[in-house]
Amino acid sequence: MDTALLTRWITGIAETVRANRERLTELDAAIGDADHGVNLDRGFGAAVQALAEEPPVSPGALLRLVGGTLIRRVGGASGPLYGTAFREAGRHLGSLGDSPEVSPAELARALRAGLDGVTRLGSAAEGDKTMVDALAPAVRALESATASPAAARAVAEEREAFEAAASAALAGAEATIPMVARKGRASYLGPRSAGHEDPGAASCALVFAALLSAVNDPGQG
Amino acid sequence: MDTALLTRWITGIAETVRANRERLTELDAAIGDADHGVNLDRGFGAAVQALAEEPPVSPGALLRLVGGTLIRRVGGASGPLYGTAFREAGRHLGSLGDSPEVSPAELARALRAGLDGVTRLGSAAEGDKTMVDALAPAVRALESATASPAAARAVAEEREAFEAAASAALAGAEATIPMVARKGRASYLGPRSAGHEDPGAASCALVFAALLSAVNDPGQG
Amino acid sequence: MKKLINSAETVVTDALRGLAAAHPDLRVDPGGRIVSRACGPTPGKVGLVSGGGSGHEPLHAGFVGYGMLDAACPGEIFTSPVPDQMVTATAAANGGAGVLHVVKNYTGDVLNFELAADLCAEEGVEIARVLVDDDVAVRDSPDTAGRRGTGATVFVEKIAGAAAEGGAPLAEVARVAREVNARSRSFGIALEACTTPVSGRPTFELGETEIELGVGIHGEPGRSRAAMRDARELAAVALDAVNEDMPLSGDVLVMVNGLGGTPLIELHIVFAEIAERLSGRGARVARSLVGDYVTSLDMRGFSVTACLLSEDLARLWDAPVQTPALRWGR
Amino acid sequence: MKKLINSAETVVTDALRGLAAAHPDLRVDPGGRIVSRACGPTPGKVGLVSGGGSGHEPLHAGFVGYGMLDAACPGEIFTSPVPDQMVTATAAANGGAGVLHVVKNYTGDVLNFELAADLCAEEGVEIARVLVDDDVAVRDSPDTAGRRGTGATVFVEKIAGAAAEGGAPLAEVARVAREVNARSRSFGIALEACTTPVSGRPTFELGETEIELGVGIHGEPGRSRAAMRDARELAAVALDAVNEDMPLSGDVLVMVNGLGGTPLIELHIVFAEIAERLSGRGARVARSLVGDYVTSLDMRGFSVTACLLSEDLARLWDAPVQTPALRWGR
Ligand SMILES: Nc1ncnc2c1ncn2[C@@H]1O[C@H](COP(=O)(O)OP(=O)(O)O)[C@@H](O)[C@H]1O
Ligand SMILES: Nc1ncnc2c1ncn2[C@@H]1O[C@H](COP(=O)(O)OP(=O)(O)O)[C@@H](O)[C@H]1O
Ligand SMILES: [Mg+2]
Ligand SMILES: [Mg+2]
Ligand SMILES: [Mg+2]
Ligand SMILES: [Mg+2]
Repeated sequence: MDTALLTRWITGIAETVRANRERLTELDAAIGDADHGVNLDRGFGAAVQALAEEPPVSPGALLRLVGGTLIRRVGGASGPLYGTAFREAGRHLGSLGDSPEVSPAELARALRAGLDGVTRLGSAAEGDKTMVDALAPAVRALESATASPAAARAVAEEREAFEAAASAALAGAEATIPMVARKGRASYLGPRSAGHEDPGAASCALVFAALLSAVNDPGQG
Repeated sequence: MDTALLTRWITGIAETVRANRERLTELDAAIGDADHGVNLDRGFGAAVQALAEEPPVSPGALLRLVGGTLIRRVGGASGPLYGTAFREAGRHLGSLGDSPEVSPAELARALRAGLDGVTRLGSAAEGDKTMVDALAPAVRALESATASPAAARAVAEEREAFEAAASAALAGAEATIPMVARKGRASYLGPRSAGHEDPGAASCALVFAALLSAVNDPGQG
Repeated sequence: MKKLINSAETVVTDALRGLAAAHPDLRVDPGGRIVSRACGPTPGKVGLVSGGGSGHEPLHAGFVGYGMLDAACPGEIFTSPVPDQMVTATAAANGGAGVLHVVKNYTGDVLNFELAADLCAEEGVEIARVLVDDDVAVRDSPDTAGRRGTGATVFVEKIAGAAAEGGAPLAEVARVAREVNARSRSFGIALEACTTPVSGRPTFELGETEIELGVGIHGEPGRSRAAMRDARELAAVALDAVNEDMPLSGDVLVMVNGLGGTPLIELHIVFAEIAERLSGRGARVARSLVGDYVTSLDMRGFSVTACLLSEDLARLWDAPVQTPALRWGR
Repeated sequence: MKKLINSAETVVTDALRGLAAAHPDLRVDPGGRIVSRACGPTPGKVGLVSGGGSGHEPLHAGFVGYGMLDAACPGEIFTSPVPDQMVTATAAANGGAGVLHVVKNYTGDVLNFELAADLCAEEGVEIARVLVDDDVAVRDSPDTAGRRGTGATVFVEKIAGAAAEGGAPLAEVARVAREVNARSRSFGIALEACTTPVSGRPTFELGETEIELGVGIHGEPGRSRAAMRDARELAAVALDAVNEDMPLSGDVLVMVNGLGGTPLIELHIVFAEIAERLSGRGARVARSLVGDYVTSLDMRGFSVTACLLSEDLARLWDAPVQTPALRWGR
């Protein structure tokens, strides 16, 4: 997995976030402040632009650039949290020497570092009705599907790993619907937060869907 | 015509204004500021109370008390104008010696003085879409119907005089509908003021309807 | 209609009770509806009195205090006060040097102040009057009651108040007041009508993309209905209407005024466009106010008022003022 | 939705252009979204910085000036600003004696200010932080993000600003700020939701006789829905919620705050009831604010904030302040 694939991923996130902007904002209107779609649209749009302006030389550098851009451009709760997720993932790869190509298992470990960064910063646990409810199962799915030695796996199996991550994220997002929020703005509503999907979890499912598409798409460059 | 009859008149005005409060306010909402019904309700309510507290000894004193109360309690354009109408009518009777009983012809002349006061203060002419469009024809009708010597007239004819005044006021009020206002708030609307009845003309028609009722009603005291 | 009131009948009294509780430096008579400076009239100073219907807050009671009004008398919602109130307010403002009545040009206000002035004169108080009529949405012709008094009232009260505080005699205070009025013009635009407490319904109905141009401050419909546009275009409509009546150049005092239901962030957006357009015409925003000063209950929309400043007027504008709604320099 | 804007995307920038044009005593960078005193930081004085999402005007930019904030950084509508803005604002406020960050307790604001403080510390600027969390509608428990910061922010910024202006060191300014927050509680009630420029629809729908109790300032629904009542009862609901969390006695600083679409006359009516009810409990309105200070776009409704004053806090409250939205004593 190289910078071309990850660039396709980020571009794909930007596209799907743009397409789902209103839906994410509506979800946030129900239990938050109606800005999540706009926030991420602004952030991932800026990330795509940053990647185009100075294409990073390694997946690690790319993820750090995306993370830094999100932190610098999004604001709100999701800016620092998504920003930290990407930046910590990139930092993990950096600590391993920033090779120009990473394996799915390495990406899984990087995303685990990203998840750790999110929970460290926001101290949300699974069940609190946040993006963590989509992010954590997705990372777990990717980890377990890539746990066997790379040599033993076929390309098809790799795709299945990303499929598993995407469906875990989606299932995690849907599972937030009945939850009563304990973190973020939705927690102000107490029991009234139940019955609505968490916008951050919903956007996280889009992120993993975009990753699957990027893996499936042979790309041009 | 004595203070008992005039007290019934003022009480009748207060009642009909109260009953038509919303209608007058709606008329004022269309081409003014939606307060005419409330203004007159406050004013004539206060006038009835003033009459009860210190019953005046002559029709002239009664009309002056009503006029002064309207001026002191109504505000807006209609307060000084209606107040002046009653006060000047009362002053006219005062200048004649404030007899305890006045003839319909004397009342007509008093109301003419009231009308003159209104046009002096507000400088509206007929056709300007104001209360004058109801007041002036009503006064004219009363004057002409009471022009022949009193001795020659039957009681029935007197009633007809007040009927003529009431229908002249009503016709005058209705005639304001197509007019373009040249005085008061409605004039701000220019051509847009056409198509609506003037609230002050409408209330003036109520005033003369109440006068007719008071004349027709034998009263208790 | 949901309003923070106890009853339609007690709106003015209840609001004055609140004003009294919030401003110990004002003397407020909620029943009699008089607001004056707690310190009483200033001996030897010309007094300034204004009044008019309620529903325009902070006008006028919010402008009572050092450097501005001595007393105000609020009427019922959108209804001119009665002469008795004006007489009482005049007495509360009278420091022995005469009293200026600042009267917005509406038939009701004019007539009641006229009757009041007669009563004051009978009591030996010297009265002068300035009629404020700045609203260019109304043609000043024999076919109308004349232009309405709106935003310029704030300018007149502030600047004449400074002149009075500076010791000018009644004739001079009245002259300055009239000069401010003569140099000021306004135009208002409504996005939504207001709802009076008594009627409980909007005074007119606007569609989702309709606005009303040339509205006054009493919920009456305006000059014409138009299609909604962006802030830049609406600012242009209002400023151009003013400019057409009185070409703007040099130093201008500009107010972008909210009509009661418009958030400050939107007023700042309008003001940005006004300032830019003005400087495009070679004029300059020398002084400004952005906020709710002359409102129309909960109407959504704004008005623009411009006053051509002279050096003298600018100096009087800058003079200290200490009222609930305007404060600076002291 | 009709709003006085040019486009949903440019709301904040356009409003800052207007703020700049209206206030020459502010330095405004509409693109960078920084507002600071035109005179720059005061050498040797502790700097005060605040920031948060836009849509709460005049908060925070309207409180930049002598005796209050040194700099503010407005974010997008209802969206916390980003760390870079906070770092720039901190630099604009830094007179060499350290900078206090006044942060309203929302996840976004907290996280972004945290990241910013790290960056500032890397640059050698001493940073202290006060978290404002006064809204009693939210339970302060591990099951929530903690109480929201709302009206008390104005009190914290004013009083800490006076302490800083008086020469207090950073630790003392931070202590005073925390004390004000600890002594302050708020509760808000909405009659109608607000409409964000981007979504164009009310953030929640209320029926003709429904209201929302315990709303915050971001258009989020409140604690519960209830039936509309008169001003006296609504004032009681809000004051009692505050009093239940922090019993009120002695001298109280009270703010009756409009949420953006509420006319001043209604706020005065609410304030009258609050003042009466307070004195019925043996407490006293020692100081007060009535008006729009911490808004939620065009939301209709009000909030009540009460702060138990000490003599020291009252003195700091009375100290001179010279900002667009609060001015006195100078
Ligand atoms: N403490 C937290 N930990 C993890 N995620 C959080 C936390 N607080 C909020 N979130 C996520 O952020 C999302 C809201 O993001 P956004 O609307 O962009 O920011 P804001 O709440 O500041 O308006 C929530 O739906 C939730 O998934
Ligand atoms: N100059 C005038 N002369 C005669 N009548 C007038 C004049 N101006 C207004 N009116 C009358 O007053 C009525 C309005 O009264 P009202 O609504 O109580 O006062 P306001 O216009 O001050 O709100 C108008 O309908 C009109 O009949
Ligand atoms: Mg949000
Ligand atoms: Mg009227
Ligand atoms: Mg009226
Ligand atoms: Mg937000």
